[in-house]
Amino acid sequence: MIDKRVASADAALADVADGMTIMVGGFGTAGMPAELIDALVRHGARDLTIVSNNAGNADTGLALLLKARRVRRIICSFPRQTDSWHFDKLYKEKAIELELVPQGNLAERIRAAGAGIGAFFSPTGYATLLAEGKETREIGGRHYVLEYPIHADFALIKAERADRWGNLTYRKTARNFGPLMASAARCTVAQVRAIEPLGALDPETIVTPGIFVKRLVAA
Amino acid sequence: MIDKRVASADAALADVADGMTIMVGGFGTAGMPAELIDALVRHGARDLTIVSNNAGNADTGLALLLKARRVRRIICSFPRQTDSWHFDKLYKEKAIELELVPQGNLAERIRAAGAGIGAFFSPTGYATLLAEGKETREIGGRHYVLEYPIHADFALIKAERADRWGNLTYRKTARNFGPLMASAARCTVAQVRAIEPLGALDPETIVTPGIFVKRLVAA
Amino acid sequence: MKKFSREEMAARVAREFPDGAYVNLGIGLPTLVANHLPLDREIILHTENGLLGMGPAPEAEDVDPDLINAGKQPVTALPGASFFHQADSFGMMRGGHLDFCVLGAFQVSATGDLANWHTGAPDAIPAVGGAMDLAIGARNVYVMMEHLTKGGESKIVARCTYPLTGVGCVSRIFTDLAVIDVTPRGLAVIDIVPGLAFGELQRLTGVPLSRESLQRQP
Amino acid sequence: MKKFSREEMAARVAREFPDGAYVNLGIGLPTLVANHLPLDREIILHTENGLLGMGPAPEAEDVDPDLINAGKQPVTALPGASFFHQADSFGMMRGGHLDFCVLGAFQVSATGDLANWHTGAPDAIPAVGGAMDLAIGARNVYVMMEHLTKGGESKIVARCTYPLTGVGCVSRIFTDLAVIDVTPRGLAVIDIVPGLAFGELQRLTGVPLSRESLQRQP
Repeated sequence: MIDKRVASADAALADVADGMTIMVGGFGTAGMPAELIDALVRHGARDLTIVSNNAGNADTGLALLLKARRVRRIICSFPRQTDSWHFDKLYKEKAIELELVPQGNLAERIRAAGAGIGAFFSPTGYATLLAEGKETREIGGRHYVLEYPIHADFALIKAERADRWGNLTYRKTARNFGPLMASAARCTVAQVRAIEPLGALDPETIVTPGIFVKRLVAA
Repeated sequence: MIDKRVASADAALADVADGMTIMVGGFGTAGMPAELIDALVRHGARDLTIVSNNAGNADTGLALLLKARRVRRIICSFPRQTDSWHFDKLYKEKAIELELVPQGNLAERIRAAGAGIGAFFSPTGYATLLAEGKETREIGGRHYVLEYPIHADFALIKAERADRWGNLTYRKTARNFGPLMASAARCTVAQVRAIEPLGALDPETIVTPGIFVKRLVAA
Repeated sequence: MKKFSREEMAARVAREFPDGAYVNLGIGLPTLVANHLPLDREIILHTENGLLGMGPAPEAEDVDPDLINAGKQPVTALPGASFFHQADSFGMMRGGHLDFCVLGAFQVSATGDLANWHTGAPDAIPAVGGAMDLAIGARNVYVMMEHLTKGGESKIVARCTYPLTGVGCVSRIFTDLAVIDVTPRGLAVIDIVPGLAFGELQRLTGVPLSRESLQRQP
Repeated sequence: MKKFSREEMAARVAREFPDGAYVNLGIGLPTLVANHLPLDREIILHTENGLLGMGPAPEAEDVDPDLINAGKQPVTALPGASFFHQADSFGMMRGGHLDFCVLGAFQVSATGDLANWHTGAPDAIPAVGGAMDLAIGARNVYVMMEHLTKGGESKIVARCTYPLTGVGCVSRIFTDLAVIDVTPRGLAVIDIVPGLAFGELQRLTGVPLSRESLQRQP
């Protein structure tokens, strides 16, 4: 019998290892898997590459992981926020590597990893600093930049309802990166509000089919 | 006030013109917009390029459009079926041009058009007849073929429920190509079972947001 | 001469949208536009974090941390709204489905280049978000900004000195002094603040302006 | 020697899937595998037209034209099923999320090339569907086919003469005579129909076979 439920966030992340690439869902705090990030801080893995739209807020979540200097490199679109002081400090000390990616390219690169696309031509960022050194091509009179997929070892996401097969629904704008990251990691862990009996989720409304999810933590 | 409802399938297709590219949803008959195809046959437009997974069944729908010799070219993945005699006849007479595309590449090329992607590297079809003459590239040890988007003038799709903004839900495996084609055409016409008051569709369950839909026909 | 206020600028932008337009309002000044949308038209607001049909800010007791805009402020969802993930949301932009976006800017060039994401200062912490996607994605890219920097220099320039967000992407510029179209033949002033002579606007602006399309506002 | 029947072949394939496996069964012979899935394991079937958690064919009165498989036959959806569009469905394959697919074949080469979509005959009407996507997408690509053509020629060949579906993609071949792994060192027989000597299997098959991994079936 398939049962993707795991007893705790710590158990779900037990096999995270130093040097891994870890995707973290959320746009600001909406969709941010706070319990899983806290478990990742407790886990102690170092030298991580984090893929996330933002770089942590105040003294919570991802910001604490940064503060603990566990992150070697971050791939994100909007690290600077009014309360991103831990990131700001590391960045100014050159104690963290930043790959800044336009938000739509970030989303599409994560999707490409999940969908087995080798690379794609995006018009976003053409002739800007963020496309420097990248291959470009004119197609049908429009200029494009070649972008590559972003794969991960783990994806930590937050969803709303789940069943033991790992099917997920999301809530409002907390959906954001969750469904994409779920598809792009070898091991996707979802923190969910409720785990329902199999069959309780309407199959028309499932946003992430269970095939993309390895572990579920109720939180 | 936005109201995408149109009185009839014929009215919805009034501005179709000779030579246009028209996407037609459906996998077999599931999701096939029969009323819209019938209206297209009545319309009389000729020299069409049709983009559709199949090439018509028996003496219905797309098969009748082919029989009437309105289609110059068809882009599809699976034209041959036990009851595709109208396509078979035209093909053997060389009276129709066929671009055969693996089903996943067909889906992804339609999505790419809708999402503004200039081209993408797909592993599907590498070193096969269907990739002959196409650009290839090795990325990370895997071989890929460069595939281009497929845009259309019209997309004719079938959905389940709608509201006057054009938001759509689908039913079971009839969803298939509908959400993709809706995004890839200048003018998407959806045939729907029911048009509900605005707000009646749960925003979490809308599969095609109304931004992709221009006209609705209840059928 | 009294400059257009921020609210006047926002009202001026809001008048541009026809019934049924799909519009994305950028962070900062452009968010004010939402308060001025004409009540007799349905304008559908997109927020790139995954919502079409965004409504106004909620009452304090209705704030929902899962329902926010791209500026991470609480919003509401109107009847007819839909939620979607980030790839779908940015596909909407990149694929040319949005009719308008309205963005703030540091600089706009005479050819419609936009600089609005980064000062380029060596110690600045860069952040781009959806700016580059919006710049190249919407069918009409409107910029709202003050005409002059605090130091009195024109933010409309021959060539952007700040790092670019997008090339040749801006179609219309709304400032506190004027409304200016970016055309293949250069910048065309279509509106000007009452009491400001065209010659003075030209003097304040770094690059040649045309007055051919200029209509005094009512 | 009595060849494996179609049902025996299907049962043999079905035994391979561990609990929780995600499996796509191709059109034709592979669909029989669904009837033999072990009852003590949950195997989740994918059908590329947009369903995970496919169940068996419905009773005649429950047939739903909107609920079909890739062969366009009516099916059911199990509790836990989900529906999705074609880009998501093929992303599942291409992205390597399916554990197994089972396909029919005209020919398989000694290096795992697959030919199953087109005879290449000049008057044949080609159709490919999802075959090429499945061939390169699933983590394990299993082929089910008769060992010999009607004319008695081996369908396992040094080099496919029919147009290819995918290159080096097949991992295991189930025929009515044997089960054969495609390995970097060549074809390794792991099972053989009772009463057929290895030497005879080798004689019938076009290309060198190894017997090192061969275990008599119980």
